[in-house]
Amino acid sequence: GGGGQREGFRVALVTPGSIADAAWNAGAYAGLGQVRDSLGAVVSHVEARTPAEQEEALRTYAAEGYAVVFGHGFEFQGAAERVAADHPNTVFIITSGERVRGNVAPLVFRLHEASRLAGLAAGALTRTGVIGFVGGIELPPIREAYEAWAAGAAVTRPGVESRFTYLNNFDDAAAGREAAHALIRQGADVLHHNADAAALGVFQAVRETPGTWIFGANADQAALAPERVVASAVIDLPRAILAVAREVKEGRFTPRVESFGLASGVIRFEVNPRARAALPDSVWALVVRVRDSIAAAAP
Amino acid sequence: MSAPSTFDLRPLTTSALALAAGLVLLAAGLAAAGHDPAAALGAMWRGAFGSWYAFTSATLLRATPLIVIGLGFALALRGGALNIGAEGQFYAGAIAATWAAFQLGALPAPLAIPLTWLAALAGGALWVLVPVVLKRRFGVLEVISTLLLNFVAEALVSLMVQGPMQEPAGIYPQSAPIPAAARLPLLPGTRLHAGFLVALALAAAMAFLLARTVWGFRLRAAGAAPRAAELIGRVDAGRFAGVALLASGAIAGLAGALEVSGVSYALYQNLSPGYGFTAIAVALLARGHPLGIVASGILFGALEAGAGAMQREAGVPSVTVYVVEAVVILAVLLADARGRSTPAVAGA
Amino acid sequence: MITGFLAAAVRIASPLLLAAVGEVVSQRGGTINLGLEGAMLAGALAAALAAGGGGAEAGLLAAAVAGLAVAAIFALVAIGAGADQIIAGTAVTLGAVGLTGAVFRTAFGSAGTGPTLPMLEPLAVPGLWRMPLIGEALFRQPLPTYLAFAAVPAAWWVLFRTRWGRALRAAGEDAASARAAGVPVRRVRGVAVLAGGLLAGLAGGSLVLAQVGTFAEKMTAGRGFVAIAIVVLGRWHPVGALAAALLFGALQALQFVFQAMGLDVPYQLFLMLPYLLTLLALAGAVGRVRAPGELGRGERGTGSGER
Amino acid sequence: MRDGQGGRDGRDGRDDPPSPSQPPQPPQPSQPSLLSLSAISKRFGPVTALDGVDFAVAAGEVHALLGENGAGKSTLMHVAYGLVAPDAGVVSVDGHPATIRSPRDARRLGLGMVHQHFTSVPAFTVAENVALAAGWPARPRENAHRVGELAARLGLALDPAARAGLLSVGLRQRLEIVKALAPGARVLLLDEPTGVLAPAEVEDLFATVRGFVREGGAAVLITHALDEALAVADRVTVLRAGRVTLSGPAAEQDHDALARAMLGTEPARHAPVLPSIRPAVVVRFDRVTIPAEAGRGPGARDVSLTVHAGEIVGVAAVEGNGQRELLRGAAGVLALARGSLDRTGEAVLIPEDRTTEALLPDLSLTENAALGLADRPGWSERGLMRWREARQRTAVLLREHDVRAPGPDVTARTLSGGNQQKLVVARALAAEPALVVAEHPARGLDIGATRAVHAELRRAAAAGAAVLFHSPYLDEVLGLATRVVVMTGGRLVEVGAGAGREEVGRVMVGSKVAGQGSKDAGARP
Ligand SMILES: Nc1ncnc2c1ncn2[C@@H]1O[C@H](COP(=O)(O)OP(=O)(O)OP(=O)(O)O)[C@@H](O)[C@H]1O
Ligand SMILES: Nc1ncnc2c1ncn2[C@@H]1O[C@H](COP(=O)(O)OP(=O)(O)OP(=O)(O)O)[C@@H](O)[C@H]1O
Ligand SMILES: [Mg+2]
Ligand SMILES: [Mg+2]
Repeated sequence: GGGGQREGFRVALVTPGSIADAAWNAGAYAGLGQVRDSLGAVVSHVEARTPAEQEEALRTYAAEGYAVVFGHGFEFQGAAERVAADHPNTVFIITSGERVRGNVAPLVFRLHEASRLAGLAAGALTRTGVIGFVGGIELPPIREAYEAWAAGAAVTRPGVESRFTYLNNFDDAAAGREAAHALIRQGADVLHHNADAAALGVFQAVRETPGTWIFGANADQAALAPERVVASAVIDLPRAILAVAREVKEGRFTPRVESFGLASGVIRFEVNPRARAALPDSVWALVVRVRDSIAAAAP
Repeated sequence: MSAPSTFDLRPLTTSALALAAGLVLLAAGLAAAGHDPAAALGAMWRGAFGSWYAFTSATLLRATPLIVIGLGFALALRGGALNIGAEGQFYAGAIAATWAAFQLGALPAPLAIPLTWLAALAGGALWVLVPVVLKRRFGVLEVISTLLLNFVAEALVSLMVQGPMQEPAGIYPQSAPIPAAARLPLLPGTRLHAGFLVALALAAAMAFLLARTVWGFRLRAAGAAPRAAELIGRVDAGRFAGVALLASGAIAGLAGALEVSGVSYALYQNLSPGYGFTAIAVALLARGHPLGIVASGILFGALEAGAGAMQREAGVPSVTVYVVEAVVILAVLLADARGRSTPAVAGA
Repeated sequence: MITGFLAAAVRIASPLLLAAVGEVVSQRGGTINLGLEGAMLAGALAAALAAGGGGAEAGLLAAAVAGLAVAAIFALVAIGAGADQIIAGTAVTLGAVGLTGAVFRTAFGSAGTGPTLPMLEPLAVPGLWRMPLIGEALFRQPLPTYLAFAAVPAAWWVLFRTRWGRALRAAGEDAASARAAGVPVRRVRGVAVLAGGLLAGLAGGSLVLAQVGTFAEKMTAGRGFVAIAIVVLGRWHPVGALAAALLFGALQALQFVFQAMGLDVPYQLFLMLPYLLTLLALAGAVGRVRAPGELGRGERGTGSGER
Repeated sequence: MRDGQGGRDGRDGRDDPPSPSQPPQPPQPSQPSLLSLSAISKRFGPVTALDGVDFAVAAGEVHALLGENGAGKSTLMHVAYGLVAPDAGVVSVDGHPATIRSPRDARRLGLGMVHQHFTSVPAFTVAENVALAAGWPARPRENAHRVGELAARLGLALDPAARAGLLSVGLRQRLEIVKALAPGARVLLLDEPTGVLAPAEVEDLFATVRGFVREGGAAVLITHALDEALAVADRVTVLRAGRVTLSGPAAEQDHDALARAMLGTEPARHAPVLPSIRPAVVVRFDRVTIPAEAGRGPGARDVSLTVHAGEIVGVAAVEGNGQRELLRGAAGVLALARGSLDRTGEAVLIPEDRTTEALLPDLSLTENAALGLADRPGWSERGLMRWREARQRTAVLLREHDVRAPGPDVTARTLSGGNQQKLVVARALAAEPALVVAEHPARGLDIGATRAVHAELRRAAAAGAAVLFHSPYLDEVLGLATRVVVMTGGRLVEVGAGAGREEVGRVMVGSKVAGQGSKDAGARP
């Protein structure tokens, strides 16, 4: 392997898509910026859409002596394992990854913990007894988020019907809007999503349909519909990325499954103060109670 | 070789000029956007040709599917059919190859690998069979039908990796890793897999087929002037177009197999970044000449590899390279048009 | 329920219709423009860039201009130089994907356009919009939808009731004969392609300004290609394109309804549905209809370039 | 001079400059000219199409413009009609210099043109085509009405609602004339309008033209038929290699003088053909019926015919009477609906439209030759092409058949029409077929090229092949055939051995009226 350590602490990020997606990739890129600013690291980013490009990107960074390489998505796991064997001096962090293999370690985001809270609130909020979810591509974290959301709603509204729609991409915002409208016509009056840029259309559908509510995802999205966003299930990607990078820099890092949930503060449930009044205090009290118990149960 | 396949050097110079035009435009755009053009272009060069590793593992690796699909597109084109659906056929082939790899994983590699290829060829051909039938039976333009099937293929591959072919744990939208016996050998010290040799062999075979065989000559005749080929050459031009379309679908399918068994080792939803479309440009740049396609495939592979390096080293978004590719294609088209003599006026 | 479904079908159909009507005009002149997707994408980005500062109407205008500009590049190569239309169109779309991506990131960074874009609000036609069933779908829509519907009779009128349209159709059917009749073939074709680009730009702009209020890379998601299929399915006629666009819009809306109903069927099957049924419709509908005689032939099919 | 076009220059010395014994005469019309072109020059790359040509036509006059293929006749008319911009020279209308940049300008100045090839849009109706050519507003109903009236006034029956592409050839030509006259033309430019017409239709056309000039119009008639020119024209002008070699009143010219001016030498008379009668039957049609493509005439109906080795059977017919189906049936490229067809040995077809049906325009001459010969020994072996040998054989073929080309590697597109046709014939005969089927083998060729092609066909027959051919020119049929048959309304009629022009013409046209019902769908009753 290459990996001759060069001057300075170097951190690289490989995203599976454009960093202008205002969500998953954008968050990671923001994290990289913080790594540069807070740790004084030399940083680099590249976008690698296909397995061919992904493995190449990881390998190139490792060969150039980067100390940490983030593969931003489960799809980097296999490639990282192949590369890591040749580059023991580089730490490979796979967000949403699967398992530890030598110097490959996953970062797991339990966004679904926040989505469960969103579900609890949604169950209390729905008048029709139908809730809807719009997903981009059916990836594991997205499906988990949906399932937690549905399960949460079933607690506060037994027998709630939860529906979902997948778009098969993360770009087509107009399709997101139509998917949301179709759900609304099916009776859904509370929506949640995990569709990155395509979800902007979901917000539009909610804005233009009176009597509907929405829960944001990934970032605090209250600004997208200030009167209708009840809360957002937030991943603070920069915080997680910075934390891991700092560990490596300070020599404290040991390969492990690093999992972030509500307890870590990386996953948060951000309530929109302007919409808080939509729900009775009793429901909020329940949400807070569940949040605390999830956080307390965390490893 | 003889008359029909004389290799004219003029296209090479126009292609080189077109490439230069694309790069100059890129440099100007980068300067306008506040980047350092010299640094960016330098990074591009290093990413594509800067080392043996970069050349093989970045440039040639990317070139492989472009060459293979480009060869198929050119075959169809010269037989008189326009296959815009290689993207879909690529996925059909990838699905078929993955499936076959699991069925055949117990066989030794020299058996398993060709059988996965066969499966992929069949998968790609099957995917284009619908356009062939629609064209022959109902006169539906294959440009439209192959295009529409791309959307269907996208959904199909998603269905496969979430459904019947999902990895056993049922968590990730991907297949399990294919058995070692179905994986292609790598060039030692690089990531370049034997699929590149397949691409070269295919190009040589196609050059031979088109230039030297009676069948290839008839195919070209049928594509160049279907009526004349029918009346004088006594060939069924529609049938040749259909066969050429089927073959091009099969070849795009093969590219899917090479990608799965040489690069990703599993079926993924995003296996292709649009190889099917870029390969059209690759084939055009070589004017459908098989050996030229190898060269232009490597050029496009280099551009995309270089784009990655440009983003890594200079922070320039890699999508920018599409602009360069577009400029190269358009410049070649313009240069070609200038060199072409105009046909005679009506009534002369 | 039905009302909402119809409204959804019309919403989905209208950008497709805008682009398809333009492409009908272009193809009637003998030019097939696969750069349509690129023109839409450019229109979408231009709309987002201009609407931020100048309001939604300025955005719409910018979208039209951007579509026009992309079509102009295509026309220069495919008509001006007589190059292969399919390849020129593919290249133009490729370039537009790259350029919009690069410009978008330069202009908005990684944050995206955010929710700040002004939008074109639905305009209700007084009285009519309250009609049962179809009122909402047809008479309470944002401006681009009305533009799309107005484009149908307008294109029909231009094609079949003006000298220019007749010249264009002649150029598209038989360039040599058109030239003998004094038709400046390249010029009318060029104008037709530019008109098509303008409408495609509007279509892209409408996605941003009338549908989602934001730009995302590749947000056109193949609509330009679908619009071309709609032209063929609509038999190269504006009214046919209207019917085909509505059919496709309805199939797409149905797809979402099926998913939202929570049926126990893999959702990917629903995603395929509109495309498969369009293929089926093509097989059934196209059969005996002839494409314009010069379609896609470019200079190979025309006489000399004497002027 | 067409220099650099290998071999062309030396052809029989015909490209010599006009001899001093025939000085170009400036046109001296008796009345002021409606249209006059003076000192017009035009080059296309290396080809000088027009070299200082003067030409004029006055009201009340028919002016015939003659010349061999490529002499520049069409180009001259295109200059007048605004389709070609001259390099030098002046176009005047009514004695005033005019700027004609497009057919629209020409129309405005009162010019109408019937082009050498049909220029109707097949997908348009008759009315739409006329309106397009005349620049009328796009009002379908009104235009249909106007066209109906106009056709009636000209005595040319045409259904305004019929699609141009479905009209018979005769009706399509009628449409061309209506189009030329519709904008109220005073000068009519007719570029080889008679090529596709039957004798009776030619008569009709000339009657229309005469009527037009009697009412003060002027007409220019381009034709290859010298007798036709002498019969109908008041004045004749002959072009050779872009220059005027003769111009004067028609009454003072005769056939031979015109031919000399056109070719520079006395045309050789055809050597009389002695058919080598051999009894071997090559094709036998027995009550064969072959349907036509939709809208393209009656097809061949219930046809019986036997063709022997050594025979040249000429099929006389007006376009669209089933001869195409008969010939293509014999060549084995159209399927029979009924009856039986026996053929011993191979057949080759020389199709009518050489650019789309016989040649690969963008491929080399070697490849074009190989198209018909690929599976023959010497051209290929066990599925592999032998290009080197094929190239040599093609070179020999070009030499032996006097195809003038720089070599076997140039593309077919770069050859002139006559040489393209010679290549097509050479390739067909190189296959040594038992049957040669030729559709209008001299289409668009000048006298020299026509003669060469005829000689080839005669040689093939003498060598034992059977030849079955069709030409719309009755004289060509009568001159080349050893036996003449007529196709009319899809049926085959044998005519007697000594049948002359009149008789054959009568059979062709007489029965055409009988069989009109289905074919002339576009005509008004
Ligand atoms: N657009 C053109 N480009 C190049 N050469 C041309 C063009 N038009 C005519 N020519 C050439 O000019 C010469 C004169 O052609 P023209 O068509 O005027 O001849 P013509 O007398 O009408 O012949 P024909 O009897 O075959 O119709 C020919 O050599 C022809 O090839
Ligand atoms: N579009 C063209 N491009 C290049 N050369 C051309 C073109 N058109 C005509 N020529 C050249 O002009 C010359 C005359 O062509 P044309 O077809 O008019 O021949 P022609 O004089 O009618 O001869 P022929 O009697 O054999 O038909 C040929 O040598 C041909 O190569
Ligand atoms: Mg000629
Ligand atoms: Mg002529």
